[in-house]
Amino acid sequence: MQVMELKTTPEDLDSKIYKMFQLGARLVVITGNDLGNGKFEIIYHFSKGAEMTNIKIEIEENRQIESVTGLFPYADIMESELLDYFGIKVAGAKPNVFLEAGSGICTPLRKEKKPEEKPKATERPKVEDSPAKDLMSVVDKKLANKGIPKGGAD
Amino acid sequence: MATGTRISVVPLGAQHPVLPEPVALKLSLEEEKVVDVGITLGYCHRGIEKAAELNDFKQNVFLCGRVCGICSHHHTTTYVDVIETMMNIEAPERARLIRTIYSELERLHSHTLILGLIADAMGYENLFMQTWRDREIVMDLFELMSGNRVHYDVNQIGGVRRDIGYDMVKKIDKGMDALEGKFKILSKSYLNDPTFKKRTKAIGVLSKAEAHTYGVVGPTARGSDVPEDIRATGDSHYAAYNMLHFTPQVEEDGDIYSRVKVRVRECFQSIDLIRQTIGHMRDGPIAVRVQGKPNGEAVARVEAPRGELFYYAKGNNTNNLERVKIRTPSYVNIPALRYMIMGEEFAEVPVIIASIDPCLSCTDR
Amino acid sequence: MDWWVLLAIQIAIIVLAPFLAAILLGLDRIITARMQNRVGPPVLQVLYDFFKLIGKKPMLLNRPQVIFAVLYLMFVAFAFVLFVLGLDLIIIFFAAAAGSVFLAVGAFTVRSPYSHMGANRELLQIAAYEPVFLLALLLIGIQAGSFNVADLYAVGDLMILLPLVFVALIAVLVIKLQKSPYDVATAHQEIVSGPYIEYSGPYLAITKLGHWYEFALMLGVITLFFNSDNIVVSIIVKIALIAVAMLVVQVIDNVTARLTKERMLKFTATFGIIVIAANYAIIVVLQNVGVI
Amino acid sequence: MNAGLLALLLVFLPVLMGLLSLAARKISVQKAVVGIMAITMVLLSLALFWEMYSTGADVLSFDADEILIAGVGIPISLLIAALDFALMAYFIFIGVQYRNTVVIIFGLLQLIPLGILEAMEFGHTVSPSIVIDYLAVIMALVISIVGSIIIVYALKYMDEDQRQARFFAVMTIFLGAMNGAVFSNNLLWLFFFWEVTTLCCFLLIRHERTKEANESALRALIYTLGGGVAFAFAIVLIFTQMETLSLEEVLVSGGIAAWAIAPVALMALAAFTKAAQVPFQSWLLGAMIAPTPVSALLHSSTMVKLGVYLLIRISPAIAWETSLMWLVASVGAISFLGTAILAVMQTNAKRVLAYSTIGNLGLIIMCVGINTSFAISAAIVLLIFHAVSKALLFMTVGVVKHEAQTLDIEEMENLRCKLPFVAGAMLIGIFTIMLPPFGMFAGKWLIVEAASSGFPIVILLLAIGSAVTALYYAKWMGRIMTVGATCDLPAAVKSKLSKIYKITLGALVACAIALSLLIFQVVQYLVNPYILSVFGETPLSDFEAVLPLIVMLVLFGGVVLLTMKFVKIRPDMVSTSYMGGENFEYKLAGAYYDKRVPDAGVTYIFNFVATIVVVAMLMVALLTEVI
Repeated sequence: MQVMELKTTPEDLDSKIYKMFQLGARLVVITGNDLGNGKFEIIYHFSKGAEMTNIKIEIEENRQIESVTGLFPYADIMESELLDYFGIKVAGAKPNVFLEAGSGICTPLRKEKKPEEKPKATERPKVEDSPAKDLMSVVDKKLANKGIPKGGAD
Repeated sequence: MATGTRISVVPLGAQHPVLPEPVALKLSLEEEKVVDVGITLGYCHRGIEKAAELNDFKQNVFLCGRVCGICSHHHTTTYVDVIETMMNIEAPERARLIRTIYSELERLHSHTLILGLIADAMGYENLFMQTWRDREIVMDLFELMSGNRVHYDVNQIGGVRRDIGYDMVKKIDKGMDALEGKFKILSKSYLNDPTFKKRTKAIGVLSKAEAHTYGVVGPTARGSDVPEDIRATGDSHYAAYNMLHFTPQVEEDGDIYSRVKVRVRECFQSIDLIRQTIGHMRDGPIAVRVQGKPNGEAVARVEAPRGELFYYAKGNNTNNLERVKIRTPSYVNIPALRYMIMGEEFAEVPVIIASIDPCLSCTDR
Repeated sequence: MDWWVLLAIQIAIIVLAPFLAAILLGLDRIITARMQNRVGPPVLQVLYDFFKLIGKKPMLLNRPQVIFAVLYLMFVAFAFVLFVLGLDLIIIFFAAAAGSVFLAVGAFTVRSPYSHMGANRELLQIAAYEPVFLLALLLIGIQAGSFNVADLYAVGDLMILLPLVFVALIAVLVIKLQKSPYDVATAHQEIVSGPYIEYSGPYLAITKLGHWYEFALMLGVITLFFNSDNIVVSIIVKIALIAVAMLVVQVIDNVTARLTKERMLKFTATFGIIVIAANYAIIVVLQNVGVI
Repeated sequence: MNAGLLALLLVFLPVLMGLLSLAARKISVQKAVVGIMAITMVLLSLALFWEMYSTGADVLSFDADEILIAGVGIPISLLIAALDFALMAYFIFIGVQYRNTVVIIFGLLQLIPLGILEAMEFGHTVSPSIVIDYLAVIMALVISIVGSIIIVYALKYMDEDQRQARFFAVMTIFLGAMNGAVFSNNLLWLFFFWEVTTLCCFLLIRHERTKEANESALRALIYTLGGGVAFAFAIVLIFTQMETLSLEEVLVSGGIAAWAIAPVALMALAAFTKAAQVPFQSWLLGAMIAPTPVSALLHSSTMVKLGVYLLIRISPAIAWETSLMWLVASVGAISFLGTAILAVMQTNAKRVLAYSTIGNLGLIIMCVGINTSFAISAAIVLLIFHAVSKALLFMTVGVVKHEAQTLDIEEMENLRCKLPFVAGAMLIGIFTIMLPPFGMFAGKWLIVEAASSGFPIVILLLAIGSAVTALYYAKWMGRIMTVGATCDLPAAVKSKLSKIYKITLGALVACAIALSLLIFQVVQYLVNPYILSVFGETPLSDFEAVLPLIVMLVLFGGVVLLTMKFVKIRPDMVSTSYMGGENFEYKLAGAYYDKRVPDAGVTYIFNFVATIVVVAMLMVALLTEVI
């Protein structure tokens, strides 16, 4: 398996990802990684045939990154995971897909959290239309996807 | 005045007879037609990624086996593969062949399981029972080979922990003959039964373009005419697929029936692959010594029964890993599920769910 | 026969019939299990369940739920009583139909999505099989020249003249027994037993008893198809008819997946009505030719 | 008291009272007048029945020739003829006012034959002019009792209305006209009262004076005036062929005249329009725009009932021609099945009821088509039960609209909790119209028995239709019974209900239950005398046949009451419904199947088929004459 590493900046991320989209690559997953000192690494793993491309960015805590669901609609669940497990803010990502709202567990994959930094359960972003944990409603996604050509290269 | 805007909102899950594992689907129904779907995950969240950071990297093999009960061998294989890649270890050929036998047996056991569940989801109890009875052959082989029916834990970094003896090989061969005979009869029910066809044809369709758009993997993708099979991409130094002859099974229609057909044919393919593998078995070591500590980053992919299984690991030159990321096949198939369900009847929803073979404990880790 | 002996026999039938039906259902479970390579439960498992349910603590969602469960039981039981007393088939039919409707209404009374869906499907089922059932009974009545069950038991040749009606009744029996392919109302993989979902303990037992009465009534209608002056022959053939019907239903159950409610409606209505109409046409032709 | 006088009083008292109430300026006075009239009507109709019963006669005939106004004797025939022309003129005026040519044409089409007829028959007297038989008595009882209860109910319902005076005047005149039509033996009188009901119907639908109301009223007017045209031509044909205007004489003539079938077919057509059978049903659906008491009146005791009354009345004439019987039965059966399917798709309670009315009238018309003594008995029993149950249902729906501001069945959830009395009354209304122990079943059972004497296609339509009927009523019943657990606990809050509502609903509930319990007596004392006089036999005189029904009724009541008494609910027994372990507010929408089979499509198909049948009916009538 050939693996390509590609480091880029958050500003340049969009164009890189769009290139992958144009190539017809498949977004395998988005990996989040706590580098400590309030820095996070986000890796977008792409696959096309036997080749893999990892696009890596590094961001500061609290920096919001753009969503890629416009190009890869199934990335919403991955972005929600970033939000749930790391507290990385992704535009439009719905919270509490993996962790129950109000359960007190939040950002479990962060490293060396100091107790006072731990955000309280009540501070977590609320779902707009609770009581239902209305997470990934298809309809709005469908609307968001309109105008984007379906399918990849072939 | 007839009204068309009356919507019922109905849960399917988290606990529902058709779901083997908890996932909550919130279905908006117009009469019984699904017009919107919401999915909630995380009921089986066990923090395995976090636990993998806390354990020794060698212990993690057993931890990763616990991510999923059905495809535990594939999880350990992928983990072992990612570490071996990171540490530049090559497992001996016999170990790779043994891994292949386990993988393909596991595929048989997973596919027969879900085929039975698909039959059950549409109320075809008889077929379900028959399928699961024949699955026992595979389970018995596992027990024979590893002493366990579900979690075999034969992998270790640098090879496998248990050898397969000559007697076992013969028994596996016999088991494959028995299974093939029985499965030939069963496959007629899956492929030709008129009521089964009525419940599966042109239902839950995911076209080729949509399969690309939603990034599905495994039999779900291959049912939609996407010939994606990690075994066939030459990316298989973890196992012996480059020594075997096979082509990915692909169906064009993208409906439930296609997915079923792909799985049925893959079962026969797996039987064939096991026979080929047995033919390649030569004496030799089953493991190499592992020295040093993992450092750097690596990714690994394996074709699990449900599709591409992906691991990412990052080491920091200690016994503990910095990060292990597990991306299971259901993780990308479940979001696509929403698009398959949209516009279908409520009655078809359980069958559609079963048809992608969702594994929630994998997905939630 | 003295009138009190007759009365005693009738009362015995009325009281014991549902339990005999339950045992038959137990047998059905064993045979199904054997067809599926399983051992299956004991014959009396259905009854064990029933008595266990009766002993449970009553839990309910609201009162009408109970009212309609009892109404369901009472009306199907009453229909069966009328049948045993040998009264008018049409009244029996309507009493039983009312029972089924009460079951659906009972399912509507609770605020539960599955229960409501089940009730809607149950009503659709009623709309599917009721015309067929009613037409079958009408044809039986017209052929025998009387709608009184007592008179029908004196007619010997129904099976010969109305074989297709018997076939239509088996189609109804498949639905009534909640068997594949038309067990849409109680589909547990979809709507978790539908109308029964919110019943528990003794109230579930009530609905079960009602179901047995319904089943017994269906079997009673099937026994109408053969009568002979020789009582032993009569009874043996009647039992054989029931066995044949049950086996056919079982085989159908085991070789089919559940179909959707639309298919159920289309198939039952068209197949049942066409089959009965064909039977009627054949009779008319035969009568005109002068064969009968 | 003299039965003839009673009959005249039943006709003219409401008319006079109506005019009086219009004259009275004060609303309280009006209400008193209307109230007194209602009670008097009930008493008068009961007295009429008693008079018939005590004399033991099947038919009582009277001549009402003159009426004394201010000491001057005026022949009633002349008066009615004059009023009739005035009426026609008014219709044409309406046509001009609304610029509707169809109304004008229909008005003229009635005016011309009427003019010819009046010219031809001038001096011709019909004797007897008033015939009171048991059918007329049954109708009078239904009209007077159910109609009066509805009017009393309207006193409360229309409390805040601006045009109350007019409203009550028209309502009461409506009752008078209905009674007049029922008692008339003179075809011209019958026609006059027939047209008065058309006018009253128009005025009542128009009551709100909105654009929609005007349109609906005009549509109703067009349809029923069209029927009136058919009626007018039928009368002309009858008079030219048989030289008589006495309905009695026509019916006993046995169709000896050369052109006998044509007028019967035309009268059946008139009855179809009046009874809103498919394909003429759209006016009755449009009539839903009127206030609920109007709907109740139109659907239960007046208007549509006049159509089926006429058909039952001329049923001996329908039997003259077998193919006519077939076609009439088919129209009824098609209406029954079509409206049942359409009703399944509706969420609006009033529309469901409207379709159910058409369906039930279809049943009655089917009975008339089958035309055995059995079937006609069934038809009359159905007519009685339907009037009571339908009035009850409409009135409960009206109360729900007032108290809960909704007509939507979907929103009637929790009704049992909010308005227990109304929910109970509604439930009994549905039971009585649908389920075995009660009236409708008796009718259905009779039809099944009767239909088994032939008419296989009718049986088929009936079998499917009755199953579908159960579907939509059960859905409704379930919806009003759907409540959360808190409702059965003592702390539940219930709202108060006006006394007038309670009394009127209670009276109808009592009527419905009493009729069901006394179904055998009803048949024996009301229906059988008429059947005996027409057919010379009474198929329903066997108490044993009805006994299981009464047992079922008792069973039903017993189960409900005992369960209410003995099933005690404690908070610890109450559980929540299965939600798959989730906990969110969910919505429950019913199943209407209207996505698969669109409403308009079904209407179109059934209209198409029914139109063919109606045209065939007229053609058959013509062809039998020509050949």
